[in-house]
Order: sequence, then C-alpha cells, then structure tokens
Amino acid sequence: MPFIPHTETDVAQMLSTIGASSFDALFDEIPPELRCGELKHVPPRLTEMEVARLMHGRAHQDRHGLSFIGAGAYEHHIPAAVWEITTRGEYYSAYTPYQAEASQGTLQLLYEYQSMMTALTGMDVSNASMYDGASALAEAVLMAERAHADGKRRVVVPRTLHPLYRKVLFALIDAQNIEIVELPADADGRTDIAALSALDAGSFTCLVIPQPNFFGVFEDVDTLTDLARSKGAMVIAVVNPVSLAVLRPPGEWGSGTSGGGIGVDIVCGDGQPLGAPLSSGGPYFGFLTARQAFVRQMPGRIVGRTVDLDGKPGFTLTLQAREQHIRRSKATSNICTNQGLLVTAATIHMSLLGAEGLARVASASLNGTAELTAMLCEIPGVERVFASPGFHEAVIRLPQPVAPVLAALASAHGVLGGFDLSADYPELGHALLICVTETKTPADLRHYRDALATVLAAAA
Amino acid sequence: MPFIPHTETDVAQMLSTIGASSFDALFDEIPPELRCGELKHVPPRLTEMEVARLMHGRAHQDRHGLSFIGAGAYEHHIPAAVWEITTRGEYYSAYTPYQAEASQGTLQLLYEYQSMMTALTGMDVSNASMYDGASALAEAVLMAERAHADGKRRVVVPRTLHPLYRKVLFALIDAQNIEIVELPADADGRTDIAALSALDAGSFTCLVIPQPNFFGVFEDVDTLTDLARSKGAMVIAVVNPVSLAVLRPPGEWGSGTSGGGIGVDIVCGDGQPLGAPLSSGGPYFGFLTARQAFVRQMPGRIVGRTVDLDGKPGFTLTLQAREQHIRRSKATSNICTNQGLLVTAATIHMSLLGAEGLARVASASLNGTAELTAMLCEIPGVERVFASPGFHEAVIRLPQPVAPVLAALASAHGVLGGFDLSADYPELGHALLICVTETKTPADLRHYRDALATVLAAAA
Amino acid sequence: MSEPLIFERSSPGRAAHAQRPAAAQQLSAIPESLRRKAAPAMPEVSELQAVRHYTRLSKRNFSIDTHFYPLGSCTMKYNPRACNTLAMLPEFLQRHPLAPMSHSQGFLACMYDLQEILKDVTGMAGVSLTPMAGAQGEFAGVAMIRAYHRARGDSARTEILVPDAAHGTNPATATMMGYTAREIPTDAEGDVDIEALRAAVGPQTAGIMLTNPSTLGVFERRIKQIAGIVHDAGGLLYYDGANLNAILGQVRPGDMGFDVIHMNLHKTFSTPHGGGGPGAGAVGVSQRLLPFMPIPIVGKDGDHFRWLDEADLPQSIGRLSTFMGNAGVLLRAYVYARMLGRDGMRRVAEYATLNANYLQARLRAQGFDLAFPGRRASHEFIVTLKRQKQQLDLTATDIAKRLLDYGFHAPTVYFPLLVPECLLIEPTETEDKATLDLFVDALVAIWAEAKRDIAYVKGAPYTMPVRRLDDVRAARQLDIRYQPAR
Amino acid sequence: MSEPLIFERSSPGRAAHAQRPAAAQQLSAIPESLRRKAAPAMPEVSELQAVRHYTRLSKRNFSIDTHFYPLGSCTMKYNPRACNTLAMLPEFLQRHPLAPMSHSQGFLACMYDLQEILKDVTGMAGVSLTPMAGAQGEFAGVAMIRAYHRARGDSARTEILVPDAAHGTNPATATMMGYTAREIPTDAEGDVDIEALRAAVGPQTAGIMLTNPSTLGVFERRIKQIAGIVHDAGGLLYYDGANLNAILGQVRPGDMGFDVIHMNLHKTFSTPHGGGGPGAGAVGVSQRLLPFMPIPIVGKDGDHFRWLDEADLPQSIGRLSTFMGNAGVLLRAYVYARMLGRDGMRRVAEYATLNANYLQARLRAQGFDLAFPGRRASHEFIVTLKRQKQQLDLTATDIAKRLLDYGFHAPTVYFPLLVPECLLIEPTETEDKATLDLFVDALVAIWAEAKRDIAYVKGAPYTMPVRRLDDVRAARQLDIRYQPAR
Ligand SMILES: Cc1ncc(COP(=O)(O)O)c(C=O)c1O
Ligand SMILES: Cc1ncc(COP(=O)(O)O)c(C=O)c1O
Repeated sequence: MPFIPHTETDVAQMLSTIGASSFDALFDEIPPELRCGELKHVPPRLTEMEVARLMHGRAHQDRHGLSFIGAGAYEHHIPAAVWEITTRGEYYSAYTPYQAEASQGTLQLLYEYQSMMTALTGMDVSNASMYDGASALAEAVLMAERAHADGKRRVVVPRTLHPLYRKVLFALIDAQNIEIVELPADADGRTDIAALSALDAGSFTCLVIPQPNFFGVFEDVDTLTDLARSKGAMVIAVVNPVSLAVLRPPGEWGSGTSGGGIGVDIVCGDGQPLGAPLSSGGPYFGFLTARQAFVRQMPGRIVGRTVDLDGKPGFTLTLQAREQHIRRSKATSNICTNQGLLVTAATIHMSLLGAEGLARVASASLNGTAELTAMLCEIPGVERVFASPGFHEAVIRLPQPVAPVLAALASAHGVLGGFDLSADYPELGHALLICVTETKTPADLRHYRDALATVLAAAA
Repeated sequence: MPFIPHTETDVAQMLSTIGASSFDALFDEIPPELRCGELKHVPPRLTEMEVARLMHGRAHQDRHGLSFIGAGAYEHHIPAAVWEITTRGEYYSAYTPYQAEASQGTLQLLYEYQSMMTALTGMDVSNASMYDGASALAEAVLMAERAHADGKRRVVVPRTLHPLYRKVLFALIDAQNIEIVELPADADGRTDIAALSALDAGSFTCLVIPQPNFFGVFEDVDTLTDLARSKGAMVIAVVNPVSLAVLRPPGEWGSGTSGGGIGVDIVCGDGQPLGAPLSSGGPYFGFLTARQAFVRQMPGRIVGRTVDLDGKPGFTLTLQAREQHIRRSKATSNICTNQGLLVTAATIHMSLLGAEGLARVASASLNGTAELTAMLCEIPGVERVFASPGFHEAVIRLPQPVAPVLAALASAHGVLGGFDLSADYPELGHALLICVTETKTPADLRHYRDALATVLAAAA
Repeated sequence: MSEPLIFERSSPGRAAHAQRPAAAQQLSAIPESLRRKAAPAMPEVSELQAVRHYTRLSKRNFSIDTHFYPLGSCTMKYNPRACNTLAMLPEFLQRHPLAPMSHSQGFLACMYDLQEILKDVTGMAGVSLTPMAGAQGEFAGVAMIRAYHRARGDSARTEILVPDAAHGTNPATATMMGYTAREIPTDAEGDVDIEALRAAVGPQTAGIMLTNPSTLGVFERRIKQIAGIVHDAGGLLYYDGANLNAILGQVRPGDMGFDVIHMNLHKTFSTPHGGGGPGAGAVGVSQRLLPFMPIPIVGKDGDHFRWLDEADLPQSIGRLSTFMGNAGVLLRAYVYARMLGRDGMRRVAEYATLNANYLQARLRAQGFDLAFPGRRASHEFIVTLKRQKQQLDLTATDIAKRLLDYGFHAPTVYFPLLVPECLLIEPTETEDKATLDLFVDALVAIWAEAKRDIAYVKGAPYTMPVRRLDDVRAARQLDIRYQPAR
Repeated sequence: MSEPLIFERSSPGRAAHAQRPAAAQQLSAIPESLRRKAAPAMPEVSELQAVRHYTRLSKRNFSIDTHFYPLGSCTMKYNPRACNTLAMLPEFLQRHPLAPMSHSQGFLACMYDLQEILKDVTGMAGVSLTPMAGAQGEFAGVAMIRAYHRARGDSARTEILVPDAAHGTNPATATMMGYTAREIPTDAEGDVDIEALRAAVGPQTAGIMLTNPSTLGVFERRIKQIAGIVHDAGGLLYYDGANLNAILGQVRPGDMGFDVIHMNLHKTFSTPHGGGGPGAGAVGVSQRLLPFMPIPIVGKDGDHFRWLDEADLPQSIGRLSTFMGNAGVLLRAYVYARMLGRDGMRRVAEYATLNANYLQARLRAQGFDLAFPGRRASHEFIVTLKRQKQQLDLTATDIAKRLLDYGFHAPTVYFPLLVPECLLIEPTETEDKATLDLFVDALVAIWAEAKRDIAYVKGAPYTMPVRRLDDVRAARQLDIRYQPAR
C-alpha cells in the first residue's frame, strides 16, 4: 500500500468511530451500479526501484545530441543552487500562499520576483506568473481588450511572431470574438512597417511586437510602438527576458510623441530562459508586466507588502478581487494554479546571475549565433536569409530540403541542427532556424559546421 | 572572484579599519622570502558551466555496465528521499554539533541512529560513526586491547575476512605492537575451527568473526564465539548491517556457557549498504556498537539524551572525556571528523525500509545470488567452490584464468562479472566472487549467464 | 528574525562569479539605439548570499513535507520524492521540446502510457495531457463542448450551467469561452436542486460543469438523473476532476455519463503544488468529443511513438501551450501512477475517504457542526462555525490563524461560498491517524480558548514570522515591487 | 514545538511500501540456527512520516546555508552547490570501487588532477588522497615519519613534539603511532618557545607537528628556524593543514621546510562538514617520504590513468581504508578547486585574512581583549573573556549560547586550551562585511546585556528548540539509545 500509513488496527478503530462496517460502506451513497471494477489497463504497481530502472532506461533512450534548436526554448546554464533550493520541500510541496502568515517564504520570494520582472521589462506591475509565454500573450491580449474601452476587438499580430504563439493565441481567444490580423514580414525579416501604416486608426485594439522576433531579428520597436499609438492602439511586447539585460526595455520603447507616454502597455513572454530546464517543453512560466494603470485588469496572483498587527512588514496576496475565486464569472481570467515553482527557480536564478550575468549570457548567445551563422555560410550553397544581426537565433537557407539534412545530422553526427522553417514559412525556401547560447564552445560550432558540410556533400 | 562577496568599496573600508594599506600588508608577518609566486600547476578557473561540462564528460566515460561486483560495496536501491533530505543545507553544511542547542536536528538524528544500530546488532551502545568498515575494525581491535586488561596484544583474524580489511587492520594497528594471527579457512570456506581450538587459552586478546564472511559463507558463529570466550578472549563481529535484518545478531551469538554472557563484545562493519551509493568507494561509514561495559573505551562521538533548563528533553554530545579534544594523547582514538552525513542518509534509509524492508533486501540478495550461482554453474567447466549457501556473494571457479574473462565480459557484453580472487586466494584456483543484490532482475542474471558462456566458449 | 529583501543584500559590483560566463559583454552587434542604457535594478549578491537568503525564506513556509495541510479541494497529499528525482534525470531535463522523434521515444513512451492509464481511470475514450492546470483543462473541456455544438451547426447554445457550490474557475472558464454562466442552486442535502436544473435547461444549454463529489464534500447521488436531464436537452456534461481523489478506482466519470473531464494531476496524481504551481490539467473525453481534443497528443504506430497534431486532428480545439504543456509535471504524475498501480488507485480513494469520515465523526462528537450532517463525507467535508461566530465571534479566519500556532496548516476557509464560516477539510490518504487526532485536539483547544479569551484567539498567529497581516492595507496602499529609497 | 523520536511515530505493520522489494522474505537458504528470531526494534513508518520527520529535524540545525558560523579552526565557508551536484552525477554514484580501469578513466582523471593541484598548492613532491579526515591524514603523516626512520634503521626516535596550542588530534595521533607526545610551550606572542624547543629536541625526536598559522590565529614567524632545529636533530616536520585556508597561494608548507602535510579538504577545499563529516585528509610529502605514501594513489601512463598500489610502492605505510578513502568528497574538492582556479586560491587566503583582521580590529575597538593584541590575525583570531569573567561572571559559554539567539552560530570556545575563556573566531572569506558588522553588534549587545542582567544571559538561549542543556546529566544518567517504555 504505497503512501498509505494506516495499520490494520488504525483502520478498524477508524471505521468503528465512523460507525461503518467496511471501506465499501464509506461509498454507500454512490449508486452501486456505477461502481467500477478493476482498472484493467492500469498496470500492477512497481516499487520505487523498479520504476527508477524503467525511467532511467527511458531517459537513456532520449540522450540528446549537441543541440542547436532554440525556437522558443533555450539551453542555458542553470546554477546548481537553483534547483537544489527550489526542490526543498518547503517550496516544492507548499500550496498557493493562501495563509499568508504561514507562507512568508513564498510570498516574499514572489514580491522579489515581481520587482525583478518590472525592473527587467521597465514596467510598473508584475503578476506572479502565467502558464507559459504563449498563454501569457493570450492573457495580455484579453487584458488589452478589457482595458481598451472603445476597442474594435481586433488584434494585430506580425508574422514574425513565433508560429506556435500565434496558434495558441488563436485557440485561447477564439471564443471571445476577437479578430486576429496578421502583418507580413519584410525582406529583412522584420515586421512590415508599411502594412501597419496602412491600417486605419481606431481599427484595432492592440499591436503585438516580438523583440527579438522569431527569426532572432530585431524589430524596429520604436517606430512600431509610435505607429500603433498614433492609431489609438495599445502595444503588447513579447520579449525574451534574458535579452532585456542588454536591450532597451519595452517600458522605454517609442518616442512618446504620439501620446500615452513612453513605452508599451503590457509586456509578456516565456520565463524559461530564467532557470527552467528544457524539459520537453515545460513546466516553464509566462511572465506578464504592465503599466500601473492596468493593474486591476491583470490576470493571476499578485503579492503585496503590508504590515502585521504589530506593524511589522509582511507579504500577502492582494487585489484578489480580480480573481476567479472572488469574482467568478467576471474574473480577469480563469487562472488559478500558476507556475509558482518555476518562478521560485527564476528568482534564485536571477539573483545568482544578476543583471551583469544575464547580460553576459545574452552577449555570448548573440555572438555565438553570429559566429555559427558565419561559419555555416562558408559551406557552399548555405546562405544567410536576413542581413540584420540575430539575437540568439538566426535563419540560414540550405541548398537542399531541410528535413533530410536534419535527420542525417542527428543520426550520423549527434547534431540537432535547428528548427525547420519550411512548414511555417514556405516563402523562405529551405530555411533553418539555428540557435547558439552560452553553453556552446567554439569546438561545438566547428563540429556542427563539419557535420553539415559532410551531410550536404554526401547528398549533393 | 568566485565565492568572494566583497566589493571594492568594502575592501577599501575594511583595510582602512584594520589600518593596513593593502592585502599584502595583511601577510607582513610572513617572512617575505617564503611567499610563493603564482601556482603554475593550478589551471585557471572554470565557471560552473564549464566545470559541469567537464564533469559530465568525465562521468560519461565511466558509464557502468551491469555489475556483479560486491566484495565489500553493494549496489542497493536507495530511496530518492534519502539524499534529497540528506543534502538539505541544514544537514549538509552544518559542523559537528558542538553547540547542542543549535544542532538538535543532527543530534536527535544521531540518537535515533544509535538506537537503530544497537537494535540491529543486539548490543547496548553505539557511537555516531567511524570512517569506514575496515577502519572501524581496527578501532574495535584497539578498543578490545584497551578493555582487555591482561591482554597479550594479539588478535586472531580469519583468512575468511575481507583481504582489504586485513590490510587496513595491519596498517592501522601496526605501530601499537599488536600481533595479528591468521586463521585458515576450511574446505567449506569457513574459518577452520580446529585451528582456533589449537590456540592456547589466554594467548590472544580477541577473535574477529566475519559474518557472512568474505566468500558470502556463513560462519559457525556460535562455536567460534564459545571457543574464543573459553580461551579468555573477547569477540569482535564484522557484519553486513543488511544481513542483520535476517541473521541472528552478534548480541545473541554463542551459548553463553563459557561465561561472559551471551553475545560478542564489539560489533563493527561498513554502513555502506544502508543508503550510501557505491561512489567509487566512499564516503561510506563504519559503525561500531558494543556492550555497555565498554562504553568508556569507545572511540568517536556519542550522543546522549538529557534535559534543558526547563526540564525539556534534548540531545547533546556526551562522554566527551574519551575524545581527543579533551583527553588529547590519552584519548580512545584520534578520530575527530567522522562520517556524519552518511549516517544521516543511513538513518533516513533505515526509517524508510524498516526491519521488514531490510529483511526483504537481504532475502532478495540471498536468493538472487543462489540463483545466479546455479545458472552460471550450468556452463560447462564452471563450478561452485563452496557447498554452503552464500549471503549475497558466492565463489565460483572458472575453467580459465579469471582476469581475461572479466575483461572480455566488460568490453564485449557490458558485464562487470565480479571480483577476481586469484591474487588474494591463489589456493582457490581461478576463483571469482560474484554478487547479486535486489537490484538485479532475472533477465540480468540470464544476460550474465549468456555472456559468460559466450566468452568461455570463445576462449576455449 | 525578519529576512531582508534580496535587494537589501545587494551591493554594486558584487556577483556570484562562478555563475556567469567568463567573457565580458560584447554588444557591438546590437544597434546602439536598441541597447539598454542603464542596467536593470537587479540584486547583486554572492552565491552564499543568494543560497542563504532563499534557504532562509524557505523556512518561512508551511508545506506537506513539514506540516499537515488539510486544505480542502486541494488534495495536499505526500509528493513522493522519487517522482521529482526521476523526472529530473539529466536526459529528461535536457530534451528540447522540438527534438526529433528519434531522440524522444523514451519521453513519448511515458506520455503514451500516462494517457492510457488516465483513460482507464476516468473511463473516457481519449486523453490529452496538454492543459497546464485545472483551469486550462476546464478551458479545453468547454472549448470542446463548444466545438462539438458548432460542428453540428448548433449555435444557439449560449449557456453553461454551474452549481452555486462550484469552484470559481468553472464560471470564469465559461465566460472565457464566450458562454454565460448560469447558477444552479444546491438543495439542503448538498445535492443539485433537480427542479431548478430542469427549469434551467433548454436549447440554450451548452452543458453543465459538475464536480462529483462536489466541493461540498458529498457525492451527487442523482448524477445519472442529472446526466439524463442535460443530455436530453442536448447539453453535454463536464466533470471538474479536482475531486477525483475521492473516487479513484471506485467510480468513473465516464460511467456516470460525463462527456468530458479534466483531472488535476497536481492533486490526484500527487505532483507538487510548488507554492502555487505548476499543475497539469489533463482532459479526457468520450467518443463523440475525440476529434476535438487539444493537441499535441501522443500516438503509437507499432513500436514507434509520435506526436499527433493538426494533421491528425483537423477539428482539434488547437494548441493551449507553446509546446506540450507541463511535461515535467506529467513525468512526475506518470511515476506516481506506476508506483500506485492498479490496486493503489483504489486504495487512494478508500483511505482518503476513511480519513475524511473519521475526522468528520470525531469533530461531530466534539460538538462541531457539520454543513451536511446527514451525509457521508467524501474525501473532504465541511464544518460550519456559524454558531461559534454568533456566540463567540469566533470566525473561520480566527480558527485558521490560530491553527498555525498549533503546527497545522488551516483548512480551506470561506469556500464553498454558500456555507457560512466554513472550514473545508481534506486530510488526504497519506496522513496517519495520530496526526488526525492531534488536529482534532487542536480544534477543540482553540474553541476552548475562544470561550475563555476570544481576543487572544483573534490576535493569532503568535508563532509565525509575522502576526496577522493587514490585507486591506495591502490592497489600498499597493506596494507590489521593491523601489529603493531615494 | 518538539519533534518526537521516529520510534514514537512507529506502528507495527506500517511501512513505506514503495521502498522495499515487492517479494516477501524467503529465507529457507539460511540455516534455522542462524536466523534472527525477532525483528530488530526499528521504526515502522510511512514515507511521508519519514520525510516529514527528517525535514522537520533539519530545521532544528544551524548551518552555513542558513547562518553565519564563525567556528574557529573549522573553516565554515560556503560549500558551492555545484560541487554536490556534480559529484552526485549518476555515473559517479554508480561506479563500484573495484570497477575495472576501463570503466574508471573519468573518475581517475579527476583524482589525478586533484593530486597535481594539491602538490602545487602545498609545494610538496607527492600527494595521496586516501586519508578520510584530518586525523587520518595526521595518522598517515606520522606513520610515514615512523616508516622513514625505520627504513633508515633509526629506531631510537620515540617522541613527537607538539606545541601546547595544538589540536587534540595531534597528540592523540602521536599516541596511536606508538610515540610519546611531548608538549612545547608557547611564548607570550603566540609563537613556539624556541628555547624550550631547543631543549626538547634530541636523538629521541621523531618529528614535530605544527600548524602554521597556529591554532592561536597567528603565523609562526620563525618557522625556518624551527625547521632547522628539528631537522638538525634528525627529526621531521609535520604540517597540520587545518589552517591552510589562511595561506593558500601565499606561502607553501613545502617552502617552509615541512616534510609532510595533511590537508583538511573539508575546510580549505570547501567540501561540506555534513554535521560531523565526512572529510578528506589528503597528505602531501617531500621527496624523501615519497616511497612511504599511503595507497592507492593515481598514476598516469601516457593517456591512461591507473591505481598505484603495493606493487608500485612496496614501502608504503599501506592502506587506510577499504577502498580509496572518501572518493565523493574528493570529487567535490576537485570541482571546487577548478572553480577557484589559480587566482582564486590566492584570493581565498587574502579575503579570509581580510575578514579576520577586520573583525579583530572592530572588536578591539569595541573594547574586547585580544589574546595576542600585538599580532596580525591570520584567517582567525582569539578574543579572551578573562576580564568579563572576572568582572561579570560572563563566560565564553554564555556568549556562545546567547549568540544563537542573535542568529549567529558561536565561535569555537575553550580551544586552544591555553587561553582562558577564549573565543576562536574564523569568519572565512565567503562572508560579507555587513554580516561581520552585525556580528560585532551582537557581541557588543550581549556584553551590554551582561552588565545589566547577567542572569538573563546565563539563561540563554531562549529562541532555540531547547534551552541550555544539562551536559552533566547527559554523562551521568547515560541515555544513548531509545528503549521503549515497558
Ligand atoms: C474544484 C476545483 N476545480 C478547479 C480547480 C482549478 O484547478 P487549477 O488550480 O489547477 O487551475 C480547483 C483548484 O483549486 C478546484 O479545487
Ligand atoms: C587544527 C586542527 N587539526 C586537525 C584537525 C582534525 O581534522 P579532522 O576533524 O578532519 O579529523 C582539526 C579539526 O577540527 C583541526 O582544527
């Protein structure tokens, strides 16, 4: 009886206190015809040793190669301390801090997290996390729709935004009658400014700006922000938090000349690069920050600092009237459980790296990607697709279809060569999105170059 | 500057408070000619990411095969909880509990450990650990010499004791003028009773009895104990703690008819099977328990329960007058730092397994070894060396020299086939010590059998 | 002792040097205009400072690993450590979500197996693991209901029925899906008011969201009748699986007539709550909703596992997360499910129910009032302090705060909304009898304290890092980020 | 709240079921006469009970990760978490000590590299990593001194000289090696009394055991002279490396004239103290002691690493542990050494010394008496409370206990033995200035408290799980294991 502490004597005593004759009696309010028999497809139990063996074997099957895949999930070094502390029982096995006095650890940490995220993004307020980057974007759009009184329920999304984010956005806002307008990319891999200019003022609620965008290219965020504002729309930035250590934060985008002050309205993104292992795609966390004015439109938990009966400072969940457990059908979102443990990791991660550490990670990734791009483009037939610099991703074009090349790289050279763009962006041809982070050495880059040269030569 | 928190401002302020002009001034009492220059053979620093990569690579080189090596270190399942809790900072990074009030966690745990070890071994008192099994044996012998007033400074050690324990024993007691007499093994792989009978009464201080012995064979502990007692010698048992869940504990050995009551005087052994990973041989821990009468001869720390100023129970180090920091040159041992963290793991491990769990581990190991022995002996030319049952080790004889067979098993089949006995016990021929624990499945045993059959056939 | 903010331990130029790349920043590739001018105001601390700070903060938390935590509706049971260790094997942590199938068979096998187990446990025809928490599972479920009606060209259905006892996420989800949430009252025994339900259903009914056992801690006995009423009206039945722990291996939502269900794997399958999350809200569906499941799902071709996506499920409600949800949480749930095994599932419900009924019986014997005294408890039950409130001004909050001093986390308070001064108590199957007895003793002691000196109880807690906090001030004088004193 | 013993949570038949083999015992292979009749009295608890109990116990400890811990002579510095994580990689944990060389090259490479680093750091010709703690390193060192004299046929040497300030392990080790330990007094400045030394040496002198900087916290300035005196008498110099942190990369024992040294890797190389251990007491030797080193050692043939044993070192003092000492601790030390690197070594000594001298200066300024006011502190220093004792009856113990209430672990007290009411304070390099300042504030505050109300201070601690414990009773009414009430 794994995880059951009861002895036979306990059970007998307890049933007798209850006045029940057996376990079955405890279920006597359930219509007997509904009771199920044995669960035939659930295998018999394994001991921890047996399941460990099984899982070690499964893990071993997935031994990864040298990976140059990014596309929204990035391999960064995570200090050992991060998860050794994060998995302490007191963080790992606690619930949402409803009883503030018994949860000051989690609450203070969340307050620190909110402070770090507002500093990184240049905004005023942060919540305590959303599920992931894509769902955070959807919540940001819904938030903008709520905030934008005279909204047209129309959101403008560039094609340079991560295709999976676009899919998630659609799935999550579809039921709310919000139209999604897609802006094309220009030849530099940037959002086409002309297409945005062509939209009528007042015809859309908000503009989404990814920075860097899915291609790793820097958008002209100032112009985009100004343009959107001039048309009466709100601006939502989708950013990589590590990049914010070196890039001008969304809170400072735009010239402010079109009114509404400098900076965007809402910032969101995926917190994965801040201490979450790749882990097959999750758990990560979405972050969401905004201007002060929108704090009551925020979804999710928010922690505030207050005082106790003795006037001593302490932390507590606040502005709960926005949330489902109070406001129910009128809540800002249905979100309840969030990604707290990942935020714990991120907060420790950011404390250990500091602004300078994050900036160095960003810098190493930026320069590594540039280097790899240059190296791969030495191979005949391989070319860079966009002239502009990439953040830690860049797009190259191969002389052959991408899929078989990637398969050969993986099987023969242990190289996971990147993300095949041809399905999502057929217009780019045999395009491949490659990614380098600070985890890659010059020898790794050379290994990739040599492997790609070999594979292309063999196929040619 | 890894792990240094000082800012430049801090340094300047601190030097000024000290009244020193520079770091160098802090070392001005060191004769300048002694100051060393750069450490040329220490490589430049690596970041944590870099050293992680290095160590992952090194670890990968050592990927182990399916191991059937025992010989004093056993692969057992260790519950995940054991090391997740043991490495909590509060256990991991604390010192010896000198300030009892701030170390009640460690102290209570040690008290619980002492209670469990006395229960397992059937003795009255336990210390809080020695370095490892072999050094614990040496300390046990020294303890016996101290306790045995009219001692001849002569210890009788059977050849069935682990050869490495015998070497360590020699190295650690050599300087104290204690003679070591070796007792041969009989044809069953047991200590030769006749040889012990032949020793004169009063001619030796103590007899060491391993149970099970190095060959995995059960010694006739009752006869040995009675014989030693009848000759006026003390008895030291060297045991595998897991085996004690199913074997009669040393506290009950002997008939008691030769005086001195039932049971041995001192029990020691290696605690590795209680939650310590194999880890290339350490850290493990030695355990040491004894009869009440010898408590003041014990080396090492002992924790006692007492009360505080309010009469509330609490725990503290006790009987410290035995120890080097008080008694100095007259201490029972020079041991200071012990293996506390491993004892932490062992205590949690024993709590999770309980007596029944340990007994099942022992039973599975016992039966697995018997099964493997039988399977391997189906191979022509392979035979069992001793008729008697083995604990989780057994000796088989190969038709060919052992070393090349082991090498072939490892390289071609990923099987680490056991411990080659031919150097330590040339009299046994091409003998191999094999070991099975609860971690091995029937398929593993078959894999070994098939591999061995293949290797032997190829060489024949 | 209070713990300063990490920002207050910061000094300019300090760092955890081993943690950052050795190479200094080289940012010439970034256009000047895009570069950040001033570094963000992040803490600058040493490794020891960070480790000590966050280790110390952790000590200011209650958790399962340290305290009994009978938080109703939350299933705070033991989170086996092996689940964590095995989900965090280096290969699993390093696996990129977009890694090729050739490098993913181990992970996919686990996901496939988990889908199969959950199908069996819920009695549903298909399972998708992708929703990231219960609320997203609800979203997926209601989205499938919507997709189903739309696929049949039925666009008149604009309402989702929700019992008044329902969790807040239910009506909130209905809203997010563009539906109007319509409340159905509960009868005196804690069941759905059948007449009210009959009156409410109609061609506008898209479906009903039910928890069974409900958040009132009782099993809805007329579930088959309810299913009939809703189905007859053309609506579908949604099962909020937050309380699945109560019936695991005993009765299956599929057999009760539900069309779609979400599970809170972070409750029933014991993945950690992590101080707020992550969770995993897998959804299960009956045959007719199969085409609409959220993607990705894991399929099996012979021995080979692969993702099923838009191409395989063109009618899917789509993708709810960038990749495939909280994969690492799913691995933990999988390990847990394998360790429980077939019989273990059943025992979870048995012992969770035993513990709840035992606590209920003991508290009743001590004079506490039950919200539904005539009913069996499911895995949880409700005590109402209405009487204590009237007589002594002893509120649910007071008891909750004072319990902390006794070393127990508080039960859920003031939920469900329809029971005044309620404590929703869920002990879970992993707690032993001695702990439950001590908990009863504590409640009895607090009640006695209140009779002697209510002010004292209202001053609780006394032994926490802080005393009772001023929530009103927190909302009025909003201080939600650190701003260095200027 | 107190935490019961794990035995008091036990109930017959309870178990952590997932943790034990599924198969019941089958013991027919064991002769009846050898089988255990009654199961040992071990706790029977569930997994949650064990996890909760030991997690709760952990919270009753001070540690580096939670508190400043200025325990003199113990070098309680930050233990980098990466050292633990990397030493616990599955492959390292699974490697059997007797695994073939072909399966050991990674591990052996680490050990070889570590030997090389330690040789450089100490200035010695050879290093053996096998001793399991400082005291065993001392044992190995003195055993080599003995082996050396014996190998030269010199059996007249029966004494080991030990300064009176020495750590207890030094004389205890001499005894274990069959030597008589002879004490050498310390002069008023904290140095060895040279005249006394001269008078003590002779043909009976096997060697001298020295710590430098000594346990008095000062650097022995006439070390070269001492080396000369001892060497001239035919004795060897043993360096107790417990204080190596003070001089890392600044001055090397080999250059000072020492013949043999042990290092406490669990101090200088920051492996954890683990609440008592494990440690690692690697030894380094000069050229002439090379043949006597304890085995095994790691050698390198071309690119291949292998064990060196009796066959390679026939004169070795032998084997001190079953396998090769505390291998996992050595891996941690190796990772740490690589993260420090060449310059980091030097900085350890610089900042450890800076912190100690700063604390010393600040305490002196606050009116505390230093044991050696004329000296630089090394990485540690001594405050004597002789005056406070006389004037206020304030003892070192009182200050130690009261400091706990202020959130600081106490310094080492009553060691070294020759300074009355001493506090041996070692802050280490990993603590920040603000922490040191708070520590000064606490000492000042306690002194002030003692002036106001000495009884109050003597009642300390007040905020720990227990108040001051009765050590006398612990020894007199020995209770060292749980015995269930009968
Ligand atoms: C009854 C009920 N339904 C739904 C939910 C929402 O689940 P989640 O928090 O995982 O989003 C909860 C969670 O507390 C719940 O108790
Ligand atoms: C000066 C000195 N020498 C030797 C030792 C003994 O080292 P260990 O405890 O590792 O055996 C110590 C440990 O405290 C010490 O401080």
